Formats: sequence, C-alpha cells, structure tokens
Amino acid sequence: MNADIKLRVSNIDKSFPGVKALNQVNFAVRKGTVHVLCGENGAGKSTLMKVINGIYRPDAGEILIDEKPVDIKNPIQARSLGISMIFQELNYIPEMTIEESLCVGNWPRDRYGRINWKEIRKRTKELLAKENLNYNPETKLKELTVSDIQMLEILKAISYNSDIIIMDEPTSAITNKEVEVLFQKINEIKSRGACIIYISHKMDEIFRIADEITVFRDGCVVDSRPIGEYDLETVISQMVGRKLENNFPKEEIKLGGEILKVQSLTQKDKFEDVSFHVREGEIIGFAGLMGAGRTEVMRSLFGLDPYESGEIFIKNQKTVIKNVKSSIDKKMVMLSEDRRRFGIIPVRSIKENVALASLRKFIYSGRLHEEEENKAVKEFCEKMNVKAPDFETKIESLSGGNQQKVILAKWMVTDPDILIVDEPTRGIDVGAKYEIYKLMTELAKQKKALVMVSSELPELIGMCDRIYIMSKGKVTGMLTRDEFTQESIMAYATGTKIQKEVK
Amino acid sequence: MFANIKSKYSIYFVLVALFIFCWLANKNFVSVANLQNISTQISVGTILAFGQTILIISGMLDLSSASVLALAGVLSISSYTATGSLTISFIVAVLVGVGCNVLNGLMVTKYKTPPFIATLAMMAMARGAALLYTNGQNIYQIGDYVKFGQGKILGIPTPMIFLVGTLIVTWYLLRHTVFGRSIYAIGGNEEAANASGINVNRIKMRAFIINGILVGIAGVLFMSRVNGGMPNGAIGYEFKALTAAVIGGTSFSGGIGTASGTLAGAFIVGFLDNIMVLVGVNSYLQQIVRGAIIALAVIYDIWAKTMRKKR
Amino acid sequence: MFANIKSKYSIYFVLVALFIFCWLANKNFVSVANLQNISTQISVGTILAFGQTILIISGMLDLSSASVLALAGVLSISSYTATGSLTISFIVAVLVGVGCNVLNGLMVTKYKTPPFIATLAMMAMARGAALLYTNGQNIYQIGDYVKFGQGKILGIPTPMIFLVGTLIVTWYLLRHTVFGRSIYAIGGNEEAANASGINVNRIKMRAFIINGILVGIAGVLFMSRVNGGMPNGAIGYEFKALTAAVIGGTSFSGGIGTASGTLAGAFIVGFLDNIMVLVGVNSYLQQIVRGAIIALAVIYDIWAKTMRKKR
Amino acid sequence: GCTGPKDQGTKTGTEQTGGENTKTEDQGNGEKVYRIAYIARAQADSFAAWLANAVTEEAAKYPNVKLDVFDGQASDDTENSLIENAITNKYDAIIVQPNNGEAQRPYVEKAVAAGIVTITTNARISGIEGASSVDADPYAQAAVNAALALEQVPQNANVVVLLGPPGNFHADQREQSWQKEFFDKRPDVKIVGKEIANWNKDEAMNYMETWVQANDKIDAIIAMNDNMAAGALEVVKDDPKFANILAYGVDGTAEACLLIKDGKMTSTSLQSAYDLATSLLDTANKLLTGEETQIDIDIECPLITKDNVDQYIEMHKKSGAIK
Ligand SMILES: Nc1ncnc2c1ncn2[C@@H]1O[C@H](COP(=O)(O)OP(=O)(O)OP(=O)(O)O)[C@@H](O)[C@H]1O
Ligand SMILES: Nc1ncnc2c1ncn2[C@@H]1O[C@H](COP(=O)(O)OP(=O)(O)OP(=O)(O)O)[C@@H](O)[C@H]1O
Ligand SMILES: [Mg+2]
Ligand SMILES: [Mg+2]
Repeated sequence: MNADIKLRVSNIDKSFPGVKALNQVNFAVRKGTVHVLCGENGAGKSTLMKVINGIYRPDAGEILIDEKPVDIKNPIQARSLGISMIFQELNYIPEMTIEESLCVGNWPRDRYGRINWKEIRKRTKELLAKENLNYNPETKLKELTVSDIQMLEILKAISYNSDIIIMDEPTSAITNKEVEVLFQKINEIKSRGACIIYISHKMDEIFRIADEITVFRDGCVVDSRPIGEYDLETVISQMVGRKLENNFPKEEIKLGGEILKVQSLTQKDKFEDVSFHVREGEIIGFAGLMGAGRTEVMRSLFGLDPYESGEIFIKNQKTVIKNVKSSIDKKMVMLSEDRRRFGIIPVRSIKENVALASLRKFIYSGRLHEEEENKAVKEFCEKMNVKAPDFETKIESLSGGNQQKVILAKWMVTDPDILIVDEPTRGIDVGAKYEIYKLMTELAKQKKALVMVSSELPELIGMCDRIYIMSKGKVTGMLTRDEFTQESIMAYATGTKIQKEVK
Repeated sequence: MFANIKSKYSIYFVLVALFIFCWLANKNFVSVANLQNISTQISVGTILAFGQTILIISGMLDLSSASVLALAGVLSISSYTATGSLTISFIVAVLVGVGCNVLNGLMVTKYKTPPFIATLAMMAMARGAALLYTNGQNIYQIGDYVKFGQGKILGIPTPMIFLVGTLIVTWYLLRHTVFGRSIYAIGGNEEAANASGINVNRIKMRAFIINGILVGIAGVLFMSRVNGGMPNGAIGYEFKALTAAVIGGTSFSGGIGTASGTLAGAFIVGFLDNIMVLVGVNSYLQQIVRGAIIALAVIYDIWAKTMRKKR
Repeated sequence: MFANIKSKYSIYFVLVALFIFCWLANKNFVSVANLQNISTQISVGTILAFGQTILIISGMLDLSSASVLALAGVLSISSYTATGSLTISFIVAVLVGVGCNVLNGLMVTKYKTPPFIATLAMMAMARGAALLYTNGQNIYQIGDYVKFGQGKILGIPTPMIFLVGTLIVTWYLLRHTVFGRSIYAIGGNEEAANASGINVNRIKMRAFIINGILVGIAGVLFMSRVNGGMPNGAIGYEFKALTAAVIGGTSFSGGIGTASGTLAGAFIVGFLDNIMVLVGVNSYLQQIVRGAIIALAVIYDIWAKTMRKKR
Repeated sequence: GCTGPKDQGTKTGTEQTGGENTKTEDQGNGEKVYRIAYIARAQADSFAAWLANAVTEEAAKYPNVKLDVFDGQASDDTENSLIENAITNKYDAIIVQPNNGEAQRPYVEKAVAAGIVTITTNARISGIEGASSVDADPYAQAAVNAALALEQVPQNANVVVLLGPPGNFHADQREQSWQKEFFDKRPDVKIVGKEIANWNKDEAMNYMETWVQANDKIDAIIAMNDNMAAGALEVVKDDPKFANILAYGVDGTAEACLLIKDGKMTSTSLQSAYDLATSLLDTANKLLTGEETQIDIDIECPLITKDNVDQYIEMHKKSGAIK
C-alpha cells in the first residue's frame, strides 16, 4: 500500500489474433508526476492505454486506482474515474464543429436537460482565447489540418480536469511552438497533483518532462525507473535491444543534375510563388510553423490538389501534374502526413496496401502474379521492419508506427526517383526512425531526390542538404547545410527574417 | 453572405423554386385544399422518414419500417375492434413498433448484424406476422378508428397535426438533446464517439426505439387513412421514406442530416407527384420526370454546397 | 487451423449446413432436377447480385438494376421481333444496360450524386421508359428468344451456364485485375486510393459499366425465362440482389466482398425458398422463417469471424 | 339525389372556381366538354394498363369528354390521394378503379358528397349512395372456370393453386369463388401446392418448378390470373409427363388466348377491357348529361376455351397485342 500511487496496473494480459500485445504488464504511476512510456512500434503501449481507458477489456489482470481495484468497462466509466485520454490515431468526427468536438460526450445542459448551446459557445471561446487560438468555433473539423485537430484534442483532454491524463504521442503532429504550450500545460497539471502518462518517440521531449520512465518491449515491461537513473543510451538500448551509434546516418553524396524544379507555384489562399529545386542524390527539407502551407504545396505538387499557376520541371522537362497518377508515372511519390485519411485502406491486408501503387507490376498478361507480389511485399516489409503476424493481416490492426512503415513500403515498391515525405517519422520509434533515415540516405546514394517536410528540426538539420523555410504560404528562406541552426530556421519560420531571392 | 445562405439552404431553394414553378404551371396547385391534400398525402411517408433520418444520421437505416407499420396497424385495429378504445389501440401500435425495433436494435447492437440485414430480416418477419395474424384478409368496418387519419381538429386534418408534431419532436431531439448530438457523433465516427465516452450501443438502441414510436404512429395514420387494417399495406413506404431523407440532405455516410431537410425532401416529392397529376402527365412519363427531377434537385444541392467551399 | 477455416468460410458452412438440413427434410430436395431448378431460379437475381457486389465493394450500390433489366429486356425483345437476330437482340440488351449505367456513373462521378439517389432516379426513369415504350403491355410471341433462358447446352440449362460464366468473370475481375484491386481500395478508403494514384472516377465508371453488362444479360435471361417482354417484370429484384450480396459477406461500408460469397448468399436464399415450398410451409409463415434464417445466418457468420479474432 | 349529379357537379365547379377558371370549357359548337378523371389501380399492372388504354381510346369517341388518366401505383394511399386531388381539381366525373375497395370507400364517398359524378369499376365499391358502377364480377369470373373444372378435373386429382397478392379484392374474391364453387364440391381433389405468386409470371414459374420436383402427378393448375397460369405452364410445356395438365386462369389476356389455341391452357374467362371501357364511357356520358342518375351494370365474363378462342384472338389482333 502506497498512498503516493494513483494508478497501478498489475499482471495485465491482452491478445489479438496472432499477437500477444500485452504480457503480464505491471507498472505504477505516482501522483503529480509525468510517467513516460517508451518502446518500439508495436510494443503494446497504446494497447495498454486503451485498456486503462476502457476501450479494450484485458484478458487478465487488474487495474487499481488509489490502490483500489476498478473495473473499467468503457470510456465513460474511465472518465468518471478521472481518466481522460488523447489518442494516438487522431480519431475525430470530420463533420463536427470545433465547439461541439470540444464537448462531445460531455455536453453542458440547461435546467430543462436541453443542450446548452450558449454555454458551449461561451466555453469554447474562453478556451480558445485562453490558448490564444483564433479558430472559428463553427468550423468543421474536416476543414482543419492534423495539427489543428491534435491541438484541439489536447485542449479537450485537459479541459476535463481529470486526475489521470493519458497522452499517446500528443506531439506527433504539432510543431515546437505548440509543444512548448503543451509542456507548460503539463506542468500546470502536475502542480495540481494530477498525473500524466506520456507516450512519445521523441527522445529529447522525454528527458525534458519525464519524472519516471517505463520501457516496453514486445508486450512486456523491460524496466521502470525514475528519470535520474536513466540516460538516453540506456533507454534506447532497452527499447531496441541494441545500441544505436549515430542518430543521423547522413553521408556525403556527390549531387547529380537537377531532377525537380518548381517555379512560382501558386494556389490562392494556400501558398504563393513557391519555388525550389532538388538534385539527384539530394535531400532537401521544408521547415515551417504549423499551417505554414508546406503540406499544401506538396499536395499540389503531387497532384492531390490543383494549383493555379506555376511551372513544374521534372528532369528538365516541363510537366503538368493533373492527378496523382501523372506524378507516379513521372516517378514522383508522396507519403502523406495524414496516414489514416490518405494512407491506409483500413479493411484491406498489408499485402494489398503495399501493392496498391504498383499494381501493374504484379498484374500483367491477364492475371495476378501472386508469387511475385508476395515476394515484393515480403522484401519491402522486411526492409522496413514491419512487425505483423503475416501479410494477410488487415492493416488497421497494426500499431501506428507499423502502419507508417507499410505505407512507406508501398511507395518504395514503385521505385520512385523523387520521394516527397511529409512528416515521415511521425509516430515511429527511434530504432525505426534510424532505419528510415538510413533508407533515405541509401535512396540518395541511388541518385534519387528526396523532399522532406518535417516539424522536427533536429531531423531536418541532421538529414538535409538544404532546408527551405516557409511562413504563411510563402518561402521565406533557404539555408544550406553549413548555415543550419535552430535559431536561423526559426527566424525565417516566424517571418521575422525574409531572404530576398530564394532559388 | 447571400451566396452562403443559398448554398447552406440550397435544398429549400429547390423546394421554393419547385413551388413557384407548380404555381405557375397549374392554377389549382395553390389552394388551401390542394396544399392540405399534399400535406396529408405525404404525412405517413414523412413520419417514417423522420425515423429514417435519425437512423441514417447514426449510420444505420430501417428497411422494415413499412412492414412493421403494417403489423402495428393491423394489431392496433384489431385491438380497437376488441376493446373499442382509441387510446388502447394507439398504444398497441406504438408498442408493436417499439417491440419490433427493439429486436432490430438487439440484432444491431448485441449481435453486430449490419442494419441492412437486421432490418431486412425484420421486414420479412413483420410482414409475415401481419399476414399470418390476419390470414391475409383485410380488416374492415373500423368505425371511429378513421378519426386518427381522416378527422380534423380546428379545421386542420389530423395527419397534418401528426406531421407537425413529429417534425417538432424530431427537430428537438436532434438539436437539443444529448441523444441527438450523440447520434451525429456516432454516425460521424463511431470509434471516436465511443472514445469520447458515448455509450454507442445504448444510443443506437434508443434511435431504434424512437424510430419504433414513429413507425407505430405512422401505422395508425396509414390504416386509418386507408380505412381498414391492411396487412399488405404500405409496401414500398420504407423506400419513400429513405428517399425523402436522402433528398433532404441526410447522408448514408452518417453524421449529416436534419429533420427540416427531410421534410423538404418529402415535400419536393409531394409537389412533384401532385403537379404531374394536376397537369395530367402520362403516368409512365411521370416516373421518368420524377426520376429526373429528383436527380437534378440533388445535383443542384451538391453543386451549391461545393460552390460554397470553393469560394 | 480448422477453427480458422471455419471462421473464414463461415458463410459457406451455413450454406452446407442448410443444404444438409434440406436434404434431410425432404427427399426431393437433392435431385439433379431440383438443384438445377434452384440454380436457374436464382440465376437472374444472382447475376444482378454480382453487379451489386462490385458496386458495394467500391462503396456504391445500384437500386436501378431491376428497372434497367426490364428496359433492356423489352428493347432487346422488340429488336429481336424486328430483326429476327438473337445476336442483335443480345447486344441491344447489353447496350441498354451499359447506357443506363453510364448515366448512373456520370451522376455519381461527375456530379457527385450519392449512388443511392443517382440509381434511385434511374430506377424510376428506366421503369418509366420501359412502360412508356410498351405502353404498359407485355410483348408475347417471342419465338426463338426463349432459347436464351429456356434452352440447354449439353444438357445444362442456359441460365446455369450464364450464372457460371458471370461468376467466373466477376471472380476474375475482383481477383486478377487492376480494376478489381482498385475497387477494393476505393471502397476501403477513397481518399487514400486516390492518393495512391488510382483514378477513382474512371474506376467507378467502369464498375457501373460492368454492372450494366451484367444487368443487360440478366434482362435477356429474365424475359426469355418468362417467355415475353414484361416492362413491369423483375420488380424487387434489385433488392434480392442486394440481399444475396450482403448475406454473402459484402459490406456496405465498402472494401469487402467476394463473388463466391455472393453466390453462397444467393444459394442460401434459394435453398430456403425451395425447401419451404417443397415442405409446404404456410406462405405467410415462410416470410417469417426466411427473415429469421437470414438474420441467424448472418449473426452466425459475424460471430464466427469475431471468434477468430478473440482467439 | 334527385337533381342528378351532373347539375350539382357543374354548379359547384363554377361557383368555386370563379369566372375565368372554368372547368367545363365550351366547345366550338357550344356543347359542354366534361372533364373526367380516370384513376387506374396501377398503370404497371398489365390488365389495368389495358383497361386504361381502352378507356382512353373509347373517350376519344366522345367529343364532349376530356379524359385524364391517373396512376394509383398499386397503393391505397396513392389512390386515395388521387381521388382527393381529383375532387380538389373539380373534375366533372371521377372513375375509380380501386386498388382496394374498402380503402377507397371514404374517398369515393367524399367525391359523391362533393357532387361529382362518381363511377367505380373493376371492382365496384358497392353500397355507396349516389355512386354508380361498372364491373366484371371477380367471383363470377372464377366461377365460370370452376364450373368447367368441376367436370374436367379427374377423381382424386392433385392440383396446385397460384394466388394473387393477399388483401387484394380480386385475388380474394377469385380465391373464394374457387373454394366455394370447386374445392367445397370436390373433397377428393388434393391441393399439393398453394402459394402467393402476386400475379407475377416469374414467381409462378419458380413455384411450379419446385412443385414438379415434389409431385409426380399434377393434374391441374388453378391460377387466379392468366399471367400466373402461363408461368406455371411455361415450366411443364415440353414435359410429356404433364402433357395433359389442365390449367385455368382469369382475364383472357392475349397470351392466355394463344395458349388455349395451342391446347396448353384449358380455359380462362374474359374480363374484357374493351367492354368495360365502352360501358364506362356510356355510363359516364349518361350520368353527366343527366340522362340517368345512377347506373350499376356488370359486363359479361365469357368463358374462353379452345372452342371459342378464335374470336378472342381476333379481338387481340385488332388491338395489336397479337401479330
Ligand atoms: N485492434 C487490434 N487488432 C489486432 N491487433 C492489434 C490491434 N491493436 C493493436 N494490435 C497489435 O498489438 C500490438 C501492440 O500494438 P500497440 O498499438 O499497442 O503498439 P504501440 O506500442 O502503441 O506502437 P506504436 O509506437 O507504433 O504506436 C501490435 O503488434 C499490433 O499489431
Ligand atoms: N482541407 C483543408 N481545408 C481548409 N483549410 C485547410 C485544409 N488543409 C489545410 N488547410 C489550411 O491551410 C493552411 C496550410 O496548411 P498546411 O497543412 O499546408 O500547413 P503545414 O505547413 O503543412 O503545416 P502542418 O502540416 O504542420 O500543419 C492552414 O492554415 C490550414 O488550416
Ligand atoms: Mg501506439
Ligand atoms: Mg503539414
């Protein structure tokens, strides 16, 4: 019996078809602390959180709050026990307005039991004003970007004033500025004695806010210690089971000719006069604050959205990108930031997802060549380290990071020349991140061009040859490797500094 | 601003445009009697459509509504002839409607049957039960029972009163209650709704129960309007109801729809049918025109909505 | 392993169980002639169901299939009586089927009409056109046209041959073509499919065209089987087709379904109807039993599938 | 009433519609043109469509009549709505072919009360004060066939019965007729199959196919309409085992006449749309012009067998249904 302990899970088991996601898991969270969970993709972190939040029922084991066993059947009960959760897979209701999404499941009511719309509006405005966010409360979620939505989810979870707040990769879709806001919130929460379970693959964050760390591997708890007894290396080696030497496997590569050139690409209200170029073997980065318009540029470039004016040259040939097909035909592919919406086909198998963008490779002369398909899928999934029972498994049952790897594998099968990756390491564990960086380097070595949009400055700085910085829909600057510093990038990103000529 | 209103309320514009067109096309169209006729004529289908709206918003639908209507109607009538009490007969209809829909709800929530299949099964079962109970024979001489559907209160035909009543209830439920907002959340994204602490199964069950009440009321109205207990009556009404809801902007992908939109959808079809009869269009041609206008109305509605986005 | 097979193929287990039950229940059930009958009886509905399967997998559906069938059938027959050529009449049927479905496809892809509405409109228009063309009268004396549906090739009734043919084509399309993979992707997540370079509109259009071909073939078979051009024939067949597809495991949420599942669904309904007539169940009771069994079959199927997950 | 419906009808019309809005236009020669609403049970039902066509043709022969056809779509509610609309629209006469007599009764009563000449047909709604009717009696239609069957159906025969949709007036009446006029008198006959085929040929075919499996001997097909009889015959037409099967229908459709001519079908009774149409227009004219105030007539329902089928084939040839 320990009065200090708020939440304890003991001997939790949970299985899914073909996987034992949790195996005799034990750990405890103290009041007023931030307890960080680390572990590779598919280690079972989210599953444990969903068990605590009542979304899954455990096969065995107990959950104790204030050292008293509780039976959490559903999220409502979890909330009444003072638990709230920010989900890893942003699972929002696209047709819902901002104000309603903030109170869904918890609507304020007037004395007749009616929904109190005035109160909702008032609360929303207060909340948004307090956080300095100027959204229109009536905007529908489907019109927002992932980062907006993630911010709203964070606000919502905090607004419940729960005793236990679970944050499953809350920062995967937001930029540094919002991360700071979040950390400040976390400190406020701690100081009122509530506790936070925090899951993240961003190692630097972990060491900034953790009070205690628990490391997961293959559904088991490897170790659990206060922060003082851990250092980065230990955590990583416990997670991955080996040491990682260098964070960024960047190699010096001799650059070839210009492979992609974009000139004055414009789409009114989204971005304006965007120009950049990439050479063979080069990795360029796009930095910027949330809503800077980086995603929008890449979407238009890839043919997902139209563009009004501007020119695109691929291998020095003027190209008109009408749709995604035309850019895939030109061997340019893009990994979207919104995996759920633009990435996976949830009800189909890993195999079908991987083959989707290169069907003609396996279906020719009138039939499907299943052996070849299986071979390719196996090859690329192994290259990406996808953890799954088999390739017939539905992709929706994979962990978030593994889904991301499958989507990357899909694009690798097409053997692209230009690879645009929008937040490529979102939700990916350090080990796998390293694999992805290595893959990028390898691709660069094969004379491919890479465009990396990322909100994680360290990875941009670590991996890119040049970084373009965008602010409010315009390219405000371009830095070469020797000029990279967090400060200089931020100066352009906030728009305080603008280069005259960006080419 | 105006463009915004026009696009948000585009289906009502279609309705108004159609109304004006009908007015110009035939002088008998705008008369109290004719408009009353149209309203009473669409009442049964529209009451069913309100139930469908609630279900479709929450990502389900009810194929059994017309069959359950028939079962509720014949049982209601035979309870009337047995007891002579209008109140009891009304309650019987509602109970039968609710009972069948509780079964629908159980199949959907407890056994995870897709609503299409669950209500399809109920469609066959309820119709079979209605026919079996009556041995396929219509029940005539229903006496005062006709008051439900053929009476007037303060000069207003009772079906119109039922129509307005159910409209208000549906609107209120959808707009002002936790139940209503939960339905939108469930239809919009069931997992997210569950994660937000909405008891999905309970809300779905309630949606079916409310649908059951509406179906029961529609059953009373229908049987009273056709002046007899017709176990084989109202065939195809579930479809009419779905059509009105969908024309009115309710989306099968869930999470979208309003009671007033459904009413507008029902009136669009009602006006169309009425004007074609008034003008005397060949009845085969009527079907073609009806199909074409429904498609055009929806195409315009969608176009107007995307226009707003594009701006 | 066995449990896995049982759950993956649970609907086939239902089919086999039903078959065995029918066998025990009536000695006439298992005979070449009776099984041939069942197959020919379900052929028209099942061919439509293959079209529905393709459409439902890609997240759409076709309410117009029975009406278009009737239009294609009567035009085909009248082209036969005009030209005396079976080939031409067959081509006419297919062309009409395709034509109407191109319109469906245009409404859905170009004007973004929900498939429910687009095909609902077409349902009314095609039926109206068929009735208008024939003035509501059946066309008799169709001579050799009956060979399509009543003939035999090597002792096998032609409808069975058409059934097997369309089954193979559908299976092949779904399993072995880019088109097939694409519709699964579109139904599973349209935006992601688009982002993977699939031309969503073109594929949807093709799905409708293939559906049109199947509807045209079904039209020829139907009219030939009933030995006349019936503009009002096959009413409700779109529903039969949807039912077979959905019992067979095709999901309205899209991205899931197989040709063989649909065939199994069609046979489940076919066996049921047949055994109840053989045994001589009261025809009202038949409806109740049919509803109940369909619900149970699907509940079992879903239960078996979740069982596999739980393991 | 004694004044006659015509007077009331036109008067009401003029009063309510005002000067410019005349329902009853003047013809060139000064004679009145009467507007008649013909409300069909279902234009998609082939007999109803035939009747509607016949009525339209017949109406063309009357210079003083303008006839509009409406489609009840086999739905009581629609049919009732159409009657309401026609009243609102102030037709001079309404002819109702009910979908279901009792369901339409109050609405027909309303029409009568509004002073409109009202005629019910195929099947009549009896006992409405002030309404007239022209009908072919469904009971009699089946009864003439049943009388023939009484002689023809062998002892201890096995028969199958195909029924129309439950609750439908004609379906019920014809079934009752067969019951009383045949089955009650022939307890030796065994019903080996009885199903609802909803007037449809394809459904009848499916049932017959199954019955043929279960029964080696079927002596007669008793169908409540020709469509279903033809469907059942379609199944056994080339089967020598059933070469002598008897088949009875009702309606006298072109297809049935051809089948009788071929010796496949035994008999049917004609419900002649032409006769009904002629009587209807004649009745309407007489009522509108005030010649008479109430008329109730039944057209004949002649039995068609191989002996007299030629004249009916002629009839269908004239109409173009048979080439
Ligand atoms: N609904 C499900 N059905 C089947 N398997 C599942 C399901 N959810 C999770 N799994 C499996 O359980 C294991 C643990 O997944 P979980 O999502 O908990 O991992 P995680 O630690 O959160 O990983 P990540 O860092 O990638 O988010 C994985 O192997 C995953 O494939
Ligand atoms: N579907 C959409 N509908 C309406 N507005 C959108 C949509 N997607 C993005 N926006 C808006 O466009 C602007 C640019 O967003 P974009 O996603 O391109 O930014 P970004 O630089 O990629 O930032 P991040 O992805 O980190 O949020 C934002 O203001 C955003 O709100
Ligand atoms: Mg996770
Ligand atoms: Mg972005």
